[in-house]
Amino acid sequence: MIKVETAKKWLDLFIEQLLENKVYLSELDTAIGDGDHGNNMARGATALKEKLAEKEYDNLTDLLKDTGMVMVSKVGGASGPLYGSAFIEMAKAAKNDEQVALADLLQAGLDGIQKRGKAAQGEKTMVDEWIPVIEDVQNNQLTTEKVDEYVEKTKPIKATKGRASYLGERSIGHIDPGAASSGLLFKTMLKAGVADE
Amino acid sequence: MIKVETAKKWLDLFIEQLLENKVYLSELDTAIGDGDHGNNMARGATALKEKLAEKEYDNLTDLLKDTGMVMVSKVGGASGPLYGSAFIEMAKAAKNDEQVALADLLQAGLDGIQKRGKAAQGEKTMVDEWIPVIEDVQNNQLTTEKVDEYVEKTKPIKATKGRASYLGERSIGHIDPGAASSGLLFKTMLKAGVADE
Amino acid sequence: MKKIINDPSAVVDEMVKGLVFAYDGLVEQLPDTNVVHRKADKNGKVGLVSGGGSGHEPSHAGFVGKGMLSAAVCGEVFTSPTPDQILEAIKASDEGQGVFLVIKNYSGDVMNFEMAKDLADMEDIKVEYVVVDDDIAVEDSTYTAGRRGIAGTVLVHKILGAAAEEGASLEELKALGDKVVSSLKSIGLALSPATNPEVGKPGFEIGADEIEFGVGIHGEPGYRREKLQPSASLAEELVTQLKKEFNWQSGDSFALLINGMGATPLMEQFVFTNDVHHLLQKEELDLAFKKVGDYMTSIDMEGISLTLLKIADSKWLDYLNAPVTTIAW
Amino acid sequence: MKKIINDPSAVVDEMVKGLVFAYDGLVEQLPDTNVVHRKADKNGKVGLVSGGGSGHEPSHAGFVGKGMLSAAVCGEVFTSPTPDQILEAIKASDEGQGVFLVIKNYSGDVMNFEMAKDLADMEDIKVEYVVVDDDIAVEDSTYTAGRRGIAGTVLVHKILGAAAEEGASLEELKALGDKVVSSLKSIGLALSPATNPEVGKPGFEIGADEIEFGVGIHGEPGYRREKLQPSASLAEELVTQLKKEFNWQSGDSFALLINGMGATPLMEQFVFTNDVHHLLQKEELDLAFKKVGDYMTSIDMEGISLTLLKIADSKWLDYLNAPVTTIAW
Ligand SMILES: Nc1ncnc2c1ncn2[C@@H]1O[C@H](COP(=O)(O)OP(=O)(O)O)[C@@H](O)[C@H]1O
Ligand SMILES: Nc1ncnc2c1ncn2[C@@H]1O[C@H](COP(=O)(O)OP(=O)(O)O)[C@@H](O)[C@H]1O
Ligand SMILES: [Mg+2]
Ligand SMILES: [Mg+2]
Ligand SMILES: [Mg+2]
Ligand SMILES: [Mg+2]
Repeated sequence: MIKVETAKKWLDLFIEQLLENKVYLSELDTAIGDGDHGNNMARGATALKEKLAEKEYDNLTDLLKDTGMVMVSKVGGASGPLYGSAFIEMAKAAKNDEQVALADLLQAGLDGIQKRGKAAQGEKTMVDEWIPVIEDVQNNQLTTEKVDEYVEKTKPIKATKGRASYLGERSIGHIDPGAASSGLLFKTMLKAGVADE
Repeated sequence: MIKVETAKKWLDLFIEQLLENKVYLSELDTAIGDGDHGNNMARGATALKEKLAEKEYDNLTDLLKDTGMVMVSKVGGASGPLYGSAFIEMAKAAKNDEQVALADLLQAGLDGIQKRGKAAQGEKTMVDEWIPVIEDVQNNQLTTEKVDEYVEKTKPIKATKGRASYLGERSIGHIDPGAASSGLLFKTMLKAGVADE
Repeated sequence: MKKIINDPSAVVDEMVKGLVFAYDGLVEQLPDTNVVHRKADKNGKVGLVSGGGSGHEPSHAGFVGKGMLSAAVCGEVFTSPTPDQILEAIKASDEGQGVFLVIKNYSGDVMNFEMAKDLADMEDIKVEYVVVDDDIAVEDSTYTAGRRGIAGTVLVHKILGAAAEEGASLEELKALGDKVVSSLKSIGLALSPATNPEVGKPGFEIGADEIEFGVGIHGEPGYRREKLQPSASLAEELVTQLKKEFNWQSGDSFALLINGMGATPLMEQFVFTNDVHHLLQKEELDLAFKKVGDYMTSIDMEGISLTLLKIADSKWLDYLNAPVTTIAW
Repeated sequence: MKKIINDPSAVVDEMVKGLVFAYDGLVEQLPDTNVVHRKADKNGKVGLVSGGGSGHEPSHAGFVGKGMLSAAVCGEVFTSPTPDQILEAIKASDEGQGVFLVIKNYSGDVMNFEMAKDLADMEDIKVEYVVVDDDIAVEDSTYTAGRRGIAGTVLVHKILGAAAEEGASLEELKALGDKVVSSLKSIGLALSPATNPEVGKPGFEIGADEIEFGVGIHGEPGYRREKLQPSASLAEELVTQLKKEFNWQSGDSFALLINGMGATPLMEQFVFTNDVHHLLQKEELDLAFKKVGDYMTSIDMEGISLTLLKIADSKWLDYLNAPVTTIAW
């Protein structure tokens, strides 16, 4: 069972990392998108920080749902509805099953992303980060190195979804910014110890 | 008496000089005006060249009048109506007195300029070229060097008429572009031998 | 970055406030949002809402008013607005007959507007939408997010706005919108990039003697770079691309929109218009409606776009010519 | 020089042709001139003619049409038009009651328009005129050519246009014009110079971190250079200068025009508008009419100007708000 305190720690670390990597994420997005992914996520992170400071959470569902709502209403762009849907679907999964396993929780999040964005694996989006990560979580094999490896693996892919798809072949050789921000999500998840529970 | 052939030669040389000095005159105007004096005069010169090629002139009046009309309708800006008025008034003087002396002819031109532009001597305009030139013509003392000297003498003047007046003190130290184009008018007058008749 | 702004991250907020102040007889700002809503009386017509990232002014807030949009949602610069703000626009625009959304085809916009539609459904407001994808610079294949929505969007606002004002139902607007969008094609070019104030530097680099064909309104890459060339050659390239797409016949009727990208003066836009005129004259097209100016800009980008709308129904011309009360039409 | 043009010396010709083609329902070009004349029916009103050097688009051709100008004379770029062209505009605009000219105060413009008036007198057309000199950046003394005419000119077009449409006589227009001009003051600033296509290089040089207050619409030098600063400080400087001139009292009624210089995006214009709003709110002025956008540009200059017109007569507000059919009002 995922404790709400641990999840809270996870989100705090994620917020911290998003703010720290604002320029880096926007630079990745400048290469193959419109250069705002870092700003978008940082805007969400700042709002989420405020939101989470407002009250004490005693259950995972509320924490994830509020996170999802902040993402949806503050991030904007493509990543806002995608991260928003992910957290809202995770909140639903936590509500349906208080004992939900981490892999199932994340799978619910991925389903939210794919339902909203209709991207399959191999289209050079954050989906390419979530799929292998969830597999590793299932097999208890996820490490920080692997998270980074999956981010790196978006490089050779030719984008066929999102703004990067306009570049066609020229999108090859660049990391997908959404995969990189999801990488931060999963590394902070490991750091917070969410996977150990 | 000024022969129409000599006057025609004068205008041909003036046209040539205006076209040759287009960039130079505009550069002078860039320093203290809006940078178009050379273009304005060259536009007029080109049109005048065409006009004068159209017919044979057998009297001074028609030649000067057509020149004035072309100046008025092709040059634009401040210099168009000024040169236009000058030539139209000279045409009138030639009509009233077929034997008109050069100094009187030029004085009529100057009167046209001053009536239209209301500039007195010392306001840093073409008037500062015309006044001493006419005096020299009267005394049979005009030389190319003197024409140039009067152009040069507009440098220290602070402009109080025309666009250069917006610069106030900062107009000091620059040649007045209209005085410079009038300098070309008077040097070509000497070269054509108008003053010798 | 040399701009008349204060805090770069407050640009959209301050801009919306400035706009609403300047045109307070015409529009109002919905509380706690960057939604610009018209003040015109409600008479039970279908609401018409558009919006997207900011930086395309006068789009979309400049087209809010009687005869065009009910509301425009202003996202952050070049960033789709969020569903909660779009929902507020929908709620304010609903006069009982539902609300129609005009969305430009970008992943972010489509997702955020769709989420807003889901939220509106839960509040029992009927919502339909059309996704504008007029930019033929992009290949229309399953390997891209599809064609982008650019300047032609403004003609969609105008036609649907007039139809809505006339009492068209939500279903009629949907049918009309789909038909207009399928008859609408645009293509642009850029001489220089836009600088997003929040980013602080130009969106791409381009040589002092280069132009790029097909650049998007957020600086998305185009299809070809070439040396700078006379306006007549630029016009020829864009007209040729449109001709390939439309396969027009002499006598076909079109609406023409020539759009400046923000920093291109009207002087150049009209010179270009003159060149387009000569080319389309040779094609013997009937240009039944024409408009030139800044309608869908890209902040301070230098460039121009050319839009043609094949007039499939003469009623469209009436809609294009119908009077409006907006800031910028 | 990176511009969408063909032959630099043909820019005005091609621009006028492009404009007239695009808006052929509204305006026509007088044969062998660069005069843009409206197509509206003649009903015996006084004709209203303006014009000047080109490069200030949409001024003045964009304001030709019912309710505003009868005709606009488009000179070469930044160069006053010639008397023969102005005369053609006067002749085409005369409906039997004479023609009123709106001239911006530049030596060249004044001389050419006055010559045209002389020519019109010889053809028995009664002509009166007003010279607009709203630019307070210039000292108003006998040691200059007087204050320049800038963006405020457009408000003069609008008010006189509405009055003429309403049937005001030539004498009434003269009295009204003089009164409006004496109540009208503007001031601008530039971030970057304009490039006249015929000259081929920028009109002045300015550092990447500098702005200049008081620059004229042909790049005439301003009164002070400073480091780039936030929009709110820029607004404060311009408002302070206007306040000194007007010596206004709280409650005084004004029309406000914020004008972009050509390459300054609406985004920045509205941010600046928001700052001006706050400053004028503190002064407790009654801003009875407001307008923001590109009205009197300087080709591709980056910059902005602020115009205030003290409303001496509430009729002026009716005139400002009266409907028009023009390209750009
Ligand atoms: N359809 C999609 N499905 C999944 N992820 C997507 C999709 N479209 C875009 N993304 C992700 O969103 C990221 C870009 O987000 P962001 O820059 O914030 O939004 P925008 O593209 O609207 O500017 C991409 O790097 C990609 O990972
Ligand atoms: N009121 C005036 N009287 C006499 N000459 C004048 C007057 N105003 C301007 N000029 C002359 O005109 C010249 C500028 O001409 P030009 O650049 O062609 O016109 P503009 O100033 O309209 O751009 C000045 O250098 C000056 O000699
Ligand atoms: Mg992005
Ligand atoms: Mg000049
Ligand atoms: Mg974006
Ligand atoms: Mg000039």
